[in-house]
Amino acid sequence: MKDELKPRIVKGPDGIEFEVDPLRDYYCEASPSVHPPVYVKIVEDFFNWARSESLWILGFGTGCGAIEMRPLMTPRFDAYRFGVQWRPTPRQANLLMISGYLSTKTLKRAIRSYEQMQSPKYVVGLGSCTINGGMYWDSYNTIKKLDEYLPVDLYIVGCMPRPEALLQGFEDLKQIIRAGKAEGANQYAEKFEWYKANQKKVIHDWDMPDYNW
Amino acid sequence: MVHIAMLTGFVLIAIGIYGALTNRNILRMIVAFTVANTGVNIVLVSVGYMMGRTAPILDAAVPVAEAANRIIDPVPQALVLTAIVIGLGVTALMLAYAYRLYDCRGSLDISRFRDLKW
Amino acid sequence: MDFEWIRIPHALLTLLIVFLYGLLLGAVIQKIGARAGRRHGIPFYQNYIDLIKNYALRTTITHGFMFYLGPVFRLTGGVGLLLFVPTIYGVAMHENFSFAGDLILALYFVFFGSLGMALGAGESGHPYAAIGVSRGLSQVTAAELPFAIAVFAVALQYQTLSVTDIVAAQQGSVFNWTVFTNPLAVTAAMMSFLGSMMRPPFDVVLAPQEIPIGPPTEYHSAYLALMQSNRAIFPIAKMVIYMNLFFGGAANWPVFFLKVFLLYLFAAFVGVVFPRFRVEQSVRWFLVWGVPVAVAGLFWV
Amino acid sequence: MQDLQTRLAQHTDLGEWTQQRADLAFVTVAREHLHGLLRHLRDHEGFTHLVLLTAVDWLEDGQFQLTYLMNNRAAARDIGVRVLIPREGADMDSIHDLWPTAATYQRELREMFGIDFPGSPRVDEEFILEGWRDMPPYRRDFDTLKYAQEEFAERPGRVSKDPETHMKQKLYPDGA
Amino acid sequence: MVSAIHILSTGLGAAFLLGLLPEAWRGRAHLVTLAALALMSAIALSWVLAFAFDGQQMVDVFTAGVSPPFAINLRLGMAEAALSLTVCLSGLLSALYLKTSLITQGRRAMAVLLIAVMAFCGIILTRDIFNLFVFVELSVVSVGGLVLLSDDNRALGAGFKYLIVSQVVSILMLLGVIFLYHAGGTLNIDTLTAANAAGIGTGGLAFFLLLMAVVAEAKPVPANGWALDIYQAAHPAFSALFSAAAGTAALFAVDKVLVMGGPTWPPVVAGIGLFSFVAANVLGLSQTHDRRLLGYSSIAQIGLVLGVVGLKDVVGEHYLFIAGGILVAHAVAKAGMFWLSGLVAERKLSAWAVLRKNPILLFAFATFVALLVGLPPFPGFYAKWELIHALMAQDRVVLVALILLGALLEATYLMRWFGYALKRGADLESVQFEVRKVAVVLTAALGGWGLGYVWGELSGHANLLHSMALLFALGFVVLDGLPAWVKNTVAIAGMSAFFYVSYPGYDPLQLIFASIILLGGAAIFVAGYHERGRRLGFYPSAMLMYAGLAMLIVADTTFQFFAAWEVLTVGSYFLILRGKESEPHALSYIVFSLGGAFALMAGFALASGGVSEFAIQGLSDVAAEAAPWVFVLLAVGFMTKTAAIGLHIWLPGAHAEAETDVSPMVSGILLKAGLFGLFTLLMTMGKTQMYGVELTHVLMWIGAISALLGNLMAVFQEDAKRLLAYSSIGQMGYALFGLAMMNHLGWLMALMFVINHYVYKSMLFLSVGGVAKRTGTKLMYRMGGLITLMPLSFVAVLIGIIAMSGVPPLSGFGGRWIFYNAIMTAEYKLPILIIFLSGPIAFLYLFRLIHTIFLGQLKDEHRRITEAPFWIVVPQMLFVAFLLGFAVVPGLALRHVDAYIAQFFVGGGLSWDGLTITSPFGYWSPVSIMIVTGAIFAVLLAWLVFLNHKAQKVKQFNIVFAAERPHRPETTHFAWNFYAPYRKAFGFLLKPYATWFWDGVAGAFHGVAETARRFYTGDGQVYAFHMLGFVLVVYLIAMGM
Repeated sequence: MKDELKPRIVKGPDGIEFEVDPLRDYYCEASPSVHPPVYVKIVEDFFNWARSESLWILGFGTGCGAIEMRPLMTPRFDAYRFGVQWRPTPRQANLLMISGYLSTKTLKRAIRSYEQMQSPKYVVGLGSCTINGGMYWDSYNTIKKLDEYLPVDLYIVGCMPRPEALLQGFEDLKQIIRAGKAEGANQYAEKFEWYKANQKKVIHDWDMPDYNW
Repeated sequence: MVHIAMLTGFVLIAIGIYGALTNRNILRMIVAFTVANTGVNIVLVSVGYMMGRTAPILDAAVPVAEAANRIIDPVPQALVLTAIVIGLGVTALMLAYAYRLYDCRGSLDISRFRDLKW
Repeated sequence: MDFEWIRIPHALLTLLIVFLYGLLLGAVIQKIGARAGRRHGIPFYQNYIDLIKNYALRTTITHGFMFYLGPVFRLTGGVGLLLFVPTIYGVAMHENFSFAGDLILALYFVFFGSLGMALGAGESGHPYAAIGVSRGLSQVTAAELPFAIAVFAVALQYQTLSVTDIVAAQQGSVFNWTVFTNPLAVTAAMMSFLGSMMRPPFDVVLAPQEIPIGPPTEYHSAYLALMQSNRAIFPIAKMVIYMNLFFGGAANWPVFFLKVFLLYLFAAFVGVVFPRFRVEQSVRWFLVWGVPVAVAGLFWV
Repeated sequence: MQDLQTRLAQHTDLGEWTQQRADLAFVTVAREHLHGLLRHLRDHEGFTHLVLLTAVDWLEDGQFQLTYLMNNRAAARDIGVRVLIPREGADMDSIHDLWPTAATYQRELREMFGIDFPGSPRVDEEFILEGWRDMPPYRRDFDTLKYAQEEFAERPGRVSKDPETHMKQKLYPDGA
Repeated sequence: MVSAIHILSTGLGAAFLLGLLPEAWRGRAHLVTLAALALMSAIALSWVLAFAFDGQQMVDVFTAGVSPPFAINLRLGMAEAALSLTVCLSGLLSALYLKTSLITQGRRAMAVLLIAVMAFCGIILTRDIFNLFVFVELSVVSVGGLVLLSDDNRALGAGFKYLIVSQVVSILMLLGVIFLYHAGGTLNIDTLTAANAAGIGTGGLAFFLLLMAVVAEAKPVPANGWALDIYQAAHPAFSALFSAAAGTAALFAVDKVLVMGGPTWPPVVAGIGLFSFVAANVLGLSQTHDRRLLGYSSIAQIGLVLGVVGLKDVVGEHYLFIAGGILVAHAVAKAGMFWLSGLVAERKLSAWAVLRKNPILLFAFATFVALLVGLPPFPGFYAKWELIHALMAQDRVVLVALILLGALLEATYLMRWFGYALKRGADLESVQFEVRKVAVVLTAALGGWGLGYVWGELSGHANLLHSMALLFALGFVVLDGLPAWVKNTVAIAGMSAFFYVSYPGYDPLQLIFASIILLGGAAIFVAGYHERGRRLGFYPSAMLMYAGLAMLIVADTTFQFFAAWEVLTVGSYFLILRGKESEPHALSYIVFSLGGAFALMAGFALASGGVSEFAIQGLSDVAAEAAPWVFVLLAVGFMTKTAAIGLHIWLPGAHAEAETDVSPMVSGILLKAGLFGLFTLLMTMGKTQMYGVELTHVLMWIGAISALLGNLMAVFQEDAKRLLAYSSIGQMGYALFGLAMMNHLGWLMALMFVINHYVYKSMLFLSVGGVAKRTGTKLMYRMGGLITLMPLSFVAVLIGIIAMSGVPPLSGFGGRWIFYNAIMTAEYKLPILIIFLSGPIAFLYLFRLIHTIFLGQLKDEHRRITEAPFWIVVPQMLFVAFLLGFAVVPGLALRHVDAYIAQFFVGGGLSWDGLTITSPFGYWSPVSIMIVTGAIFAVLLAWLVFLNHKAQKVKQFNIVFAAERPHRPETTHFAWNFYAPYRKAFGFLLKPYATWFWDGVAGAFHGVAETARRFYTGDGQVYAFHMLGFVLVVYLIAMGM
């Protein structure tokens, strides 16, 4: 536990001392809940269509795949055509791209960012590293199976996948969303204990609340 | 005569003041002031003096009726007497001071008493 | 003065038109920007979809009361600004609620939304939000100055503060427009216009790469949707003022669409060409270039 | 570089001198001479830039080799100074007083090899790893494969091949 | 009636009687002494009463039964009687005070004391120059004796120096006497005057010597080193006597002697006196020893009276009133101060903090300081007013400037000292003061008030002590022992009642100001209920300020105006001084305020041409050549109060360091006094030109620059209250600007600012004060995230900043709207640009205020704090309600004012038709704005609530942080140096030029004082030499003239 997270005794302006427990006082402790589709089918379909046509990616590169994402913004590939945009803050993003190998240290950040996104939200794993470890299969510090830790909607294979593959991946993801099958966020909430256990197994210094709102 | 007296008086005043301003010793200063006072008194008397007249004592020699013409102006005389008395008083006080100053510091040097300033 | 209730549906109609046009215009302008970068850019209907998506998100969080009110303030500012100014000259239907106040009301109402938004962003507790507000407010002090002087010049020129009267004074010929009768003031005002449009070179407030989009960092879902709605309405409301003051206003919707588009394009054009200023650079720019021009415009009157 | 060696040899007890290239040489010294030699190189020989500080685990010899690589920008030369220290309870004198950046290298070595540098700033803080609980991972007796298998979930069905044999088979299927 | 000679004979007789008493009867001897002094006082008093009420004529007492020149005569008139009374009373009180010392020293000391008092009276009464010499010498001898009463053995040296100088003086005097006699043939002053002895032969020089001798007794600078040493070393009770009685006697002697000399000499005496006044006050600045400082002050005051004596012809009929006023005020105050110093153990100025242990002594100290500085309602105030007017009537502008400068310097060190006494020395142990001594001091203080009443009666103006408002305020001095809440209730009720009673008499302008002062003041007092205990000193000060303000707005004459101005200045000074860290700021406040007040006085005097009772309306008819100067002086005076830029440096500290509920008073209300003054000035004088420069144009620039720099400086403050204080500078700049536009709407805007600024600044100061109370800091970056803990304070600040920034729909917008309409007809355009620039800058600091305090990250140590005290929140909520109401119906207050202003300008008014307010240029409908905005807001809020009602409430660290998490609240709260980039752009404007300038001025004065006082080397011979040199130099100058 980091010093700044340990409970501490502070003295108020009136001279009375009391305890501040950062994890309790500074972070919301609520657990995520399941938000099933609530509208009638046609409305939900319409929304799913809108969601699929408006993929806002969190600008977060975890590995070498981050390099492969940049060309998507350039004239040659221009992913904006397909309703794909990058947002600088997880609050406004719906799609988390795990772009390549994920060290345990980065995993912690990825989890935090994922949890800060608003549902429905999607996770796409890029490249073999996220699927089975890829060339980092024997690394002491890299996870080998992303869906153990986050609910992955789609994997795009390759080492690394080319931008064309990514574009195709977006189209596939859109299909999934439109079909109403991209319920990763709900899956995460449902199997929250399981995910947390997996996460905590590899992240030894868990220094944040269980769910990062 | 009058002028000589008056001149003497002024010379004494000058000597007295000069002495009081240049001597560092308190007793010498007091003496110098006494000299100056004497000078003042002489001046006083000389101012009241009128050539050829007598002292302003009304007795058989000078009848009251003639007094106005025969005696010199009595007022300065009276003033001098008063002034001498007062001068004596002040001198006595200064001497008393000198005594206590010496008691206090063991010195009569006026420049030793400068702790109050500015 | 008697209030006619029909004004309310009329005003809503204006609002709806402007809202829809604003979303479209935003996308078109973005597309034009993309074309300058040799991309296709987003589809012209993309903003509608984004808006629907944001309304359709299932979860939200809140940081507190003011956080909640921030977007409400923001959109109220945009809608109010639009409705306090007559949109279409000479059409009673689209004079909105301009009876409530004159040009000054509009000028000061601009700040209503910004202030509320800044408060909401502050409540989020995010340092980037505060940094963004700090930058925005710093910049606006200098950016507003040439505009304020230009408005003063125009008001002096026409001896009125009523927007309708100012537009009326510009009718008849293109050369009656303020832009021809007092080009200096209009030049200065257009400089301010750049500063208020949140586009390069004056977009250090949002600075996506640096302080992830500044004030709205924590906003999402419906909050963001409200702010997007405002992004559609507010710039147009502002351009309506510019149009009315400097470019003869609009007597019908096609002219309105055209003038607003051209004004928007102007900002986009400059934005595409120039890189970003730091705060003190833009402050200096407005003071060194904007203010003298505006003062010259003032003495032109 | 020969002249450099000569000059250095005058005041320092130099060990083995390896001339790697015309502008790159390595020299081994005893740990007690290291500090003086580095200072001399920095202050008098123009090797002002500490390029890197790294370690090699000579597991079989029971030694760590520390390599201090320095660059003389004006003369476009590099020199590497090697120091051999015992592997057991490895520690070494800090050189952050010569180059403040060395503290960062030393933190890394502390974390990855377990070599201590007493007095180096923040040397005991985590550097790259977070919450590492095992043996320092760069030590050669650390079995990274075993660790990865125990620690991280695996997707079943993965086949891993030894790259050397695999590529040999692939390129020369007939075994030539 | 008992003959006046018995004043002397009683003293002399008692002194001889004491000699007959047995040595051991010390207590009884003391009683005899007291009885004698009391009898002397009684005789003097009976004569004073006779002169005052029975129309008694001046009497001559012939000692030998024959008339002069054959005998000595004494003369007793009103002046002689009053001064003798002063001397005898100070002797009596000193004797009482000295009880212990006198009894220890025995009857001889008592006899000497009696002789001294007798001698001083003799100096006053006698009409014979030799007799004068005798009394002077008697006083020298007795003073020489009494100096020895001191415990400080340095007094010995001082006494001896005195004797040395006295010897020189007596030589001069005797020579003068005898040659005058020689020239005039008589010793009687009146006969000598009639014979013009000073004009005959050596008579001129003789007269000069005599004059110098008596002037020397008045201790003129620089021939006065001996006197300072005596003041420093002698027993304080003796110093009291020496300062009060000896000074008084010497001055009267000069007055008597001077008539003999003809017209040559009065200017010389005036020069000596005024030089002493200014020089001694400069030198006083660097004094750290209390009694020596009092000595300097004493010399200065006597110098001033000496100057007045020299100016007798100039001041004419008011001579006695003026000279007497200053003299008795000085005598009472200085004696009182010396007595006080006897109660203080240590000699450094800050040691006077011990007086805090006894409110009576503190009250006395305040009284004495006020007496010396010449604050109302004390004699010095009336006297100074008449003096300045009399001088102005003769166009003696330089003298006026010198006197005011000297007075300001004196006020500086006295007020600084008072500040020390009130604020220095944190933990004082309890001290027991001797009741007898306290009684003596209190007698003097009450005497001061009595004199204030007498002088008020004599002044020919309305007696200030008859003013209801002032009496009500002074009543709180008496009530001060009651609990705070009682006094608070009385204050609120009193102010409301006062308003109710006075309400019908006000015109609309006065009504606006009166509402703010009285009702607004009462509203702020509501916050006072949160204070527990007695809150000593708060209510008298606050009520004094309010009394001054209430008197100000109804003042008809310049005198009433000025008196009210001084009263409110003093009250607010005490009020500001109450703050924890406010001592230096209160000092700079009072110095600037008094400087401004003196400018006002000079301006009024110049305007009236020296007529002391002058209607304010008369300002509109000031002669053309004087008008611009009057305008400048008055404007500067008023702008000191509104803290226009350059004169503003007192404000931030004074407002920021004041107590929580004092800040709103001094900011929200007090500043309006300056605006009221400016209103008055511009209403009466209107546009005025100086050398072709339109002065209102200059004011416009000053207003604009104040607005800009005030706002700009507010942006960079870390201290919340300082931020608000600087913002006040900016806001007052706006109001000044509006006034200086000299058009209808400009004035209306200024009035709107008066109302608005009161409301939102009071509210903000209260909220911020409440927050500071809870958090224990005023530094904004140490707060943060308090919105949930202090929601009501937040709402107040929110409404406040919306109103202040001028954003619709709140009332601030009305001000901006009127402003825009006003500038449409303004004659000058350039200053408007500055105003344009400063407008948005307000957003910067306002946002910062609310953000760094209430939004952002809550700190560890503040997690448990609660809403501000109830009674501090109540007035805030009142203000919130008012702001909302005023936003909707501004017409309620403004339309009457609008109509009122219409009488000053042709056209340009507003039309208040229905709900819409219409100007010649535009229109504005507050109700519609409120409704439309409210409706849109409500609809959108409902929409968002519908969408987001299930939002998860998260805590403060649940923010996106580039995938990291915040470290601590302190590092996450972006607050310190909030506008760093802005500083890069505008920082160059923020250099404290004004502070540097005033520091330079203050430094220069202190430097001169520090250097010049080394002139007094402490050597008796040097002092004697000074005396001779002084006489010589004066002679040369006089001959040169």
